Amino acid sequence: MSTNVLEVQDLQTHLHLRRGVVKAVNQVSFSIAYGETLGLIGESGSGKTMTGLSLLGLLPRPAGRIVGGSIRLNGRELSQLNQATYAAQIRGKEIAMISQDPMTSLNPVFSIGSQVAAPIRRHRHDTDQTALALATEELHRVRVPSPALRISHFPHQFSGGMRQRVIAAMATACRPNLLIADEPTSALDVTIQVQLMDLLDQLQDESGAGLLFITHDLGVAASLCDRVAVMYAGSVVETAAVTDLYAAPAHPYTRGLLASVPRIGIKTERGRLFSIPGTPPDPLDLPMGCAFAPRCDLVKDRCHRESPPLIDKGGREIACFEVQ
Amino acid sequence: TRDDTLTIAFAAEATQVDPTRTTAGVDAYFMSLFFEQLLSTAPDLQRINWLAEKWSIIDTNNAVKIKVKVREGVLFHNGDELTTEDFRFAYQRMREPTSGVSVYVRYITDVEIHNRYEMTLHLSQPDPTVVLSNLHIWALPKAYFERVGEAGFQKHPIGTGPWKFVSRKPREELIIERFDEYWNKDVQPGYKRLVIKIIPEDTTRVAAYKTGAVDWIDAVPPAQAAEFATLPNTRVIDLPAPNNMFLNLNAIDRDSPFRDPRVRLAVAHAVDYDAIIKYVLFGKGIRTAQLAPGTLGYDPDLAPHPYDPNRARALLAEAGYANGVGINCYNLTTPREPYMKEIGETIYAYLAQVGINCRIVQLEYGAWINVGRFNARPWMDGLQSTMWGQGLPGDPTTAWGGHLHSNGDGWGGYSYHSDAKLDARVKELRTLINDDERAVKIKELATLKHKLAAGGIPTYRPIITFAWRDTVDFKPWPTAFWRAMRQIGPCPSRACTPTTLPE
Amino acid sequence: MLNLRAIKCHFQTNGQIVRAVDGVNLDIVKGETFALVGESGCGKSTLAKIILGLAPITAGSMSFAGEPLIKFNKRFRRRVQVVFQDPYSSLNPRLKVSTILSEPMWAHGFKRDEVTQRLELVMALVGLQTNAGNLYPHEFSGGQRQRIAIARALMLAPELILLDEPISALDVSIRAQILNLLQDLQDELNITYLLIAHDLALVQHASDRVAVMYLGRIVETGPTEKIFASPQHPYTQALISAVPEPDPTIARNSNLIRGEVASAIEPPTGCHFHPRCPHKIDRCTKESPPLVAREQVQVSCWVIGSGDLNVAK
Amino acid sequence: MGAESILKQRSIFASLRTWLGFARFPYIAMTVLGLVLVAAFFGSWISPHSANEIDLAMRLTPPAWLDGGSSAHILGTDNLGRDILSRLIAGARVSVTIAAYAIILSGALGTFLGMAAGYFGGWIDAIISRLIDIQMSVPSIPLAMLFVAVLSPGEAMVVFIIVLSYWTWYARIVRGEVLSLRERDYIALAKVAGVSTPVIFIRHLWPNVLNTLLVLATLQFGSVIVFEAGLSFLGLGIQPPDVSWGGMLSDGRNYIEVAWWLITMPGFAIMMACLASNIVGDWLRDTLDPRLKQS
Amino acid sequence: MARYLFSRLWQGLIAILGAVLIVFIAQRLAGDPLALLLPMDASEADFEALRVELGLDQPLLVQFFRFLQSVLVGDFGYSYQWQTPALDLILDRLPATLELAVAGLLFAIVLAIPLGVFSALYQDSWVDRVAKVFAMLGQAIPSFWIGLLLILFFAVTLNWLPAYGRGNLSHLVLPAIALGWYPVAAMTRTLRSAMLDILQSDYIRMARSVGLSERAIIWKYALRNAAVPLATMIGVYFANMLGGAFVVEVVFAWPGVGRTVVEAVFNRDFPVVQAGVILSAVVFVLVNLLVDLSYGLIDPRIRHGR
Ligand SMILES: Nc1ncnc2c1ncn2[C@@H]1O[C@H](COP(=O)(O)OP(=O)(O)OP(=O)(O)O)[C@@H](O)[C@H]1O
Ligand SMILES: Nc1ncnc2c1ncn2[C@@H]1O[C@H](COP(=O)(O)OP(=O)(O)OP(=O)(O)O)[C@@H](O)[C@H]1O
Ligand SMILES: [Mg+2]
Ligand SMILES: [Mg+2]
Repeated sequence: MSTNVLEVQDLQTHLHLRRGVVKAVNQVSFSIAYGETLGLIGESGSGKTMTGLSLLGLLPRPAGRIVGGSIRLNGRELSQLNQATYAAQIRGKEIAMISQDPMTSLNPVFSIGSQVAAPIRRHRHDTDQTALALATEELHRVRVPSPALRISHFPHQFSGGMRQRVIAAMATACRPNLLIADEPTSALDVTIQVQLMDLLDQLQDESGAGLLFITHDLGVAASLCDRVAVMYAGSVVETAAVTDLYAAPAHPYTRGLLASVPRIGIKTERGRLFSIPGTPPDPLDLPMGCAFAPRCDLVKDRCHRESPPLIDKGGREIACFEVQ
Repeated sequence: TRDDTLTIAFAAEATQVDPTRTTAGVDAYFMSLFFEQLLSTAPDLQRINWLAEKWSIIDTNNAVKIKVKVREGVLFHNGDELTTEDFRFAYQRMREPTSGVSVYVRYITDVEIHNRYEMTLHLSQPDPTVVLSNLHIWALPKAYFERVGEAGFQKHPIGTGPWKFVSRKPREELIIERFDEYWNKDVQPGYKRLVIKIIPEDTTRVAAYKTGAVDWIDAVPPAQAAEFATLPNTRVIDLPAPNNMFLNLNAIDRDSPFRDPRVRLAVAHAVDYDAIIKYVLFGKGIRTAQLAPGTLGYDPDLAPHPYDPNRARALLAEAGYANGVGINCYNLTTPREPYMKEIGETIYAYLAQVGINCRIVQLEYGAWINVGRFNARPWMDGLQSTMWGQGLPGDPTTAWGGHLHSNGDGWGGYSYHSDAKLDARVKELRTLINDDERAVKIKELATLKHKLAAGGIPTYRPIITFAWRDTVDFKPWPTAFWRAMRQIGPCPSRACTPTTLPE
Repeated sequence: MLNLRAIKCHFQTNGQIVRAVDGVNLDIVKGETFALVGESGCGKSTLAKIILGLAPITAGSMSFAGEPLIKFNKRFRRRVQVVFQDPYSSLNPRLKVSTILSEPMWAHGFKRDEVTQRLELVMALVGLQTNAGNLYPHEFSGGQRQRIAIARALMLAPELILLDEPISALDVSIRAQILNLLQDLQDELNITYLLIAHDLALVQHASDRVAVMYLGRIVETGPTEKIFASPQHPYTQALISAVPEPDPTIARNSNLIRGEVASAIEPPTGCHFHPRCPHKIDRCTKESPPLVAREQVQVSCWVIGSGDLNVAK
Repeated sequence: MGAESILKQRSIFASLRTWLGFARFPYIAMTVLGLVLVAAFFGSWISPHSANEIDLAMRLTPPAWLDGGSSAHILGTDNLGRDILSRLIAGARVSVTIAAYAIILSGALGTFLGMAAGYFGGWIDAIISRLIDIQMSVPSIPLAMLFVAVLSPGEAMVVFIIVLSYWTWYARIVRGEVLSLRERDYIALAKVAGVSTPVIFIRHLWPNVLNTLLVLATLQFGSVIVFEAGLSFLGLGIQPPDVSWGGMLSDGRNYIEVAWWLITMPGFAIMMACLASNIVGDWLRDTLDPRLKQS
Repeated sequence: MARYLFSRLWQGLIAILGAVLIVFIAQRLAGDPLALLLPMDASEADFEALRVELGLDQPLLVQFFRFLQSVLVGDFGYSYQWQTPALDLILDRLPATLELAVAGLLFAIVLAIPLGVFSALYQDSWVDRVAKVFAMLGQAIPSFWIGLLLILFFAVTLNWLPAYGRGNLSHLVLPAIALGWYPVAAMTRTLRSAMLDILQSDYIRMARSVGLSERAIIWKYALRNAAVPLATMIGVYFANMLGGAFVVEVVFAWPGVGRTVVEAVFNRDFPVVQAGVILSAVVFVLVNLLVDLSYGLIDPRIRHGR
């Protein structure tokens, strides 16, 4: 049985900059079930982070705002919520986030203990003492060695991997139903990356929460996610179960992406990698129709005029006129 | 209680309380509160006996002797009785090289003590200035001084004056108390305590009076003098300063243009002092040629050099400066007299209009004294505008000895002039005792000096305005530029008026 | 072609010594792509800087094409060039692209028309339009900038090009383009590459031989195929197995090693890797193991040397 | 709602932004700066009166638009009847002259030391950095006091004091700039390509430093004007008969109750000159910095 | 931390030493000190005697060390003008200056913190515009002019507040505003840009993402991070105010250190000027040392010697 913890419908997020409007998230729809890990993959600037921040109501201010669509968490509409309610009832309690850079995501001037205890105090209204005790437990849970000692330490006394654990402890301290991990492993070395992925698996097993895992690393997505949504220029172009997607990518972009990545074990005979021609579009000046059309080898006239909707097709969703 | 204490404000402040160490006129502000001399000048500008009960000049064989009987029963603030020993002690201090006032006792060779109250001053030559300067020997407490030493005396000076020193914060305030055992009950202050605030800024001082923070101020800015006269419950008095706005010209340096009398006269004719008095000083000034009324040998017929820029230019051209001349102009200012800085600048601006171009050096008076004392006189080339006395009240001899005689043989010794003939005339005056003869000679010399514009050019005497509330009874004494504070007390009737002043 | 012997490079910062490179031997053969892999901070870039004469050597010697490399003279400068990771800071924002590209040749006193000729040739080689020369760097995308950076490196027709993570700053979909370009250039011009990367898949794809670095030292080196097929050093094994494969059917390898990379300021005694090594023996904590040839690969490990370690996975 | 409304909202304040120098080109600020320069260079031609011409009968005449004002003295006269407008113009000359000397000298000294420290590092850097530290821990006004007390005030002294207290601006910033430029990849690449050190200096370092210098100099212009005015206000700077805005303020103090224009006019001149130079400096900084231009 | 403090202390000492050296050099530029000490008609022998007594016949280096020695024990000689120890004269004025500096600083802080924070929070809002205008004007309007304008409006025209002198609290208002005027602008700008950086930082996003209230985030988290640049500013301006709020003290006839030194300059009263200059250097260094200490309290990275 799997009910959806999160349902996103036609989410549209715009950034109003001096130079123009960036349609960072463009009609994005997906859902996540309890205990499920949805991978959100796509290259830099494709709108992954903005999607995650839209869910948290933490778009950059004053530029960013949600201009359309709905975000439902356990059936509750979030897109119209005001900041105070968001802070008091959603963030940290229902949804939490592990961010990309462990080196900069902890406040350098507060002790680890007080930072981990902060959400506990906020959402469980505990006293400082009990919150600190609980924080120690949380650190223990994410396998920070000798947590009782470490709570009085400061971020700069921790290594990158350890900080990422602390952040995980902070994010999951109030057992949120949805965890967003925005490239949590990108800044880590591969040997540490494995450790963190193990930890994420463990945390999810314990809590049964949904996990939105944002990454641009196809390998990481493959080894951690249940389903994957591929983003390109602000839109989801394909969503599928992870095995299906890797076995038979349907959208031309997904196909190109998978083919262009070298893999260990498969030696491409000193040969060339497949490469997608052209460059990603300027986010300020997205082309009409399908954003991928200028680089696509299956492109037809229609692609330049209409943007293809995300259509369910045999258990996966694809946004392409040709493949459908 | 409030009636016991009066808070007043001075614009300027003494830097030195030891009368044998003074170098600047403002020092008299404080000295006159605590210390006294043998003679004094009364409000009517008459010389009166003070600490001396009587005195007389005894002339034997060219040498001059002055016999003095000191008043009996005069007490210092610590209760010691004043004796002739104290005068002798003061005399010796005044003779020391570090003294600033040795000029007054230059020709006194000895103070001979006969007993506690009688002494004789021995002079090496006749010197009328000794008398003219009120037998300028101060009553200093010898015993006290020897006990506390130089520094101790600076910290807590005592004298025989009507006020006792209580405390002092330089640049802030001086607190003094009435000396109840003061010998001269006639002029004993009415207040028990006087707090003297030092407020050099005109606006601040005026504000302090208006807000009631102080009840007496000196140097009301001329611009506001008229307004003060109309303030309710306020009395004002205009008192002519004993000083002149004085232009001192360096006529001794080899390359100084002022060696030429025509250039000096050009300076005298270039500036419109009447306009300055009228517009800048709001009439609070008296144009002077040389000496002021009340001075021995004052000549009402000697007219000031008229404002005549064309004449000034012509004189300059004659002297070979048709294209103008550049000089340093030292603007020596004190907060004692009003608007000195800008009047200096005004004068320099007038000079520029006839071709005498000033590079202005702004100096506080004290700074000038401190500037390079390597020679007998502070270094000054060019021209200097400053407040300078010409022997008022009394006699100009000491003053002329200071700035006309080439050796600076007189008060201050800041002479920038050298002319053997004039020197001889000054010398002659120094030994001439008879007042009538002196008056004639002074008149002659003043005329000569005026014609040559020698030894500096007097311009105008500022009129200082004092203001106080009508709850105060105040009678100004000429000592210390009228700030002696001898007769000051509460005025319960609010109808006390100051004694009328002499012209 | 390029030989490094016992190269050490220690930095002094705040009174502490950073052992960025701590005794490295390397031999690069003409025409090959030699890859240097290792985790962040292990000294890869420092090694590149040493080869370029941009960082001082604390100890050791280098030779290039048989001649000892003591002074970095103009002749050497022409033969070795570099492409850095960041295409933004590699190009002076105030200069036109043509100036940027010509500068190396001007420095070597080439004539004006020689430079113009070469410029056209090289721009064509890397796939830049001719009018690109009149533009400024900020008018280009990251991928194009990296093409410019490569073009610049090619201007002097070098024999060896150091590639310090040449594609890791680029968009995923662009990386293949640049990688292919580099390979094409090598085939065409017979250039030798020293490729620095931490992306193992890339290394496996693009290099002929590889050296694995750990905390300033090389722990294993040999032909790429050999090493990826049967890594011998425990660290190499862990590194390769930790790379997640873009294939959901392959289960993630659970972690082989624990802990994190130690600091280069106070590296562990003996074998630098011993605190994280699952096979460590006493000796590892005391003496640092030399690189020992085993078949085609060279490994620096006491345990393998004593035969105690079961090499096969 | 959305982008359009925001864009409209912006345009309402566009003029304010221009004023404050946040928009494209700071017209008003440039004009003010231009006026100051014109006054400085052509003052003797445009000045209605001579700056030191006194007319005691006309003293304290209010500005022309007030009761009692005179059209001969548009901004009124001071306590000696001198024309305030003419004095402002004369003051501009003094301010600009001093600023020019001070900027050139402190810029040259600071840049030289900063570049040396940044590029060579080592003991040279250590000594220069220490010098900067010392200079920065002696506040500049007391220092000025000391030198004025010892020597005598005047234009040269003001320049000397400004140079003494401002060279650290340049030295510190140029040093930092050179330090960071030195680490740029394109410098390393130039070295790798065999480009000689002088060429690296001229082609890669100097243009960046030059921009910084230009911005600093513009900003310093305003700062120097205020600093000089402060010194002159205290009587430690420009001495009469030379006219300075600070000196005018100081003279006007005594008449604050009867003639407000004596202190407002020179103060306004100081403010406008400084404001303009700050705005132009900010604008230059934004314009010259390609990074800022992009974002 | 100890190491850090030690190095700061060392730097401070060097700086003070530098200041003393500058003063020493300036003193020598003033000409023969004997000429200033001796009366006008002193003889050559008097000169010689005093020269030996004061050690002026010694090599310059020895003289410098003697000077340093006397500075260390606070002996700057007697004021020429007041015949009292120069340092006492300055120290007597310190309370007044301290009072004014504290008031000015409080004014600056109380205004700058909300202005800086709110203008960073609500970029381009009216608060931000006001803050920007304020920051611009603060830089362009010199403190002596703002002082005179304040007097003109609040004392002369409206007659609300006393303009001059020291007295009760109302006397403090105008000078404190004039003194705090520039620091408000500078601190607002520093705080604004620091807050902008901080509010965009990952750790603030992290704090938000766990649901901390906006109030706590701004006033507890972000402000603490902004405290380091703010403390630097506060330190610099406080030190400057203490070392001599010359202009403001002169404008408001405030009986403080600054005005005393200015007067001493006009009177060529070198000992007092020297004492004033060295005192302000020492205060500057001390206050900055305190600020450095406070960094340790604010930022653990510094505390742990990073
Ligand atoms: N603070 C911001 N200001 C302006 N534009 C922004 C900002 N943040 C993101 N954008 C733009 O929004 C678009 C989406 O950005 P987003 O950060 O969501 O991409 P991403 O997929 O997370 O990329 P990456 O893999 O680099 O993290 C991009 O075009 C980016 O340029
Ligand atoms: N100039 C320097 N001064 C001091 N330490 C340095 C310097 N340059 C590099 N290091 C240190 O030397 C070590 C190796 O750095 P290096 O840049 O060579 O690593 P890397 O392998 O290239 O890492 P990355 O993969 O992150 O680029 C690091 O610990 C680094 O901090
Ligand atoms: Mg992102
Ligand atoms: Mg590197």
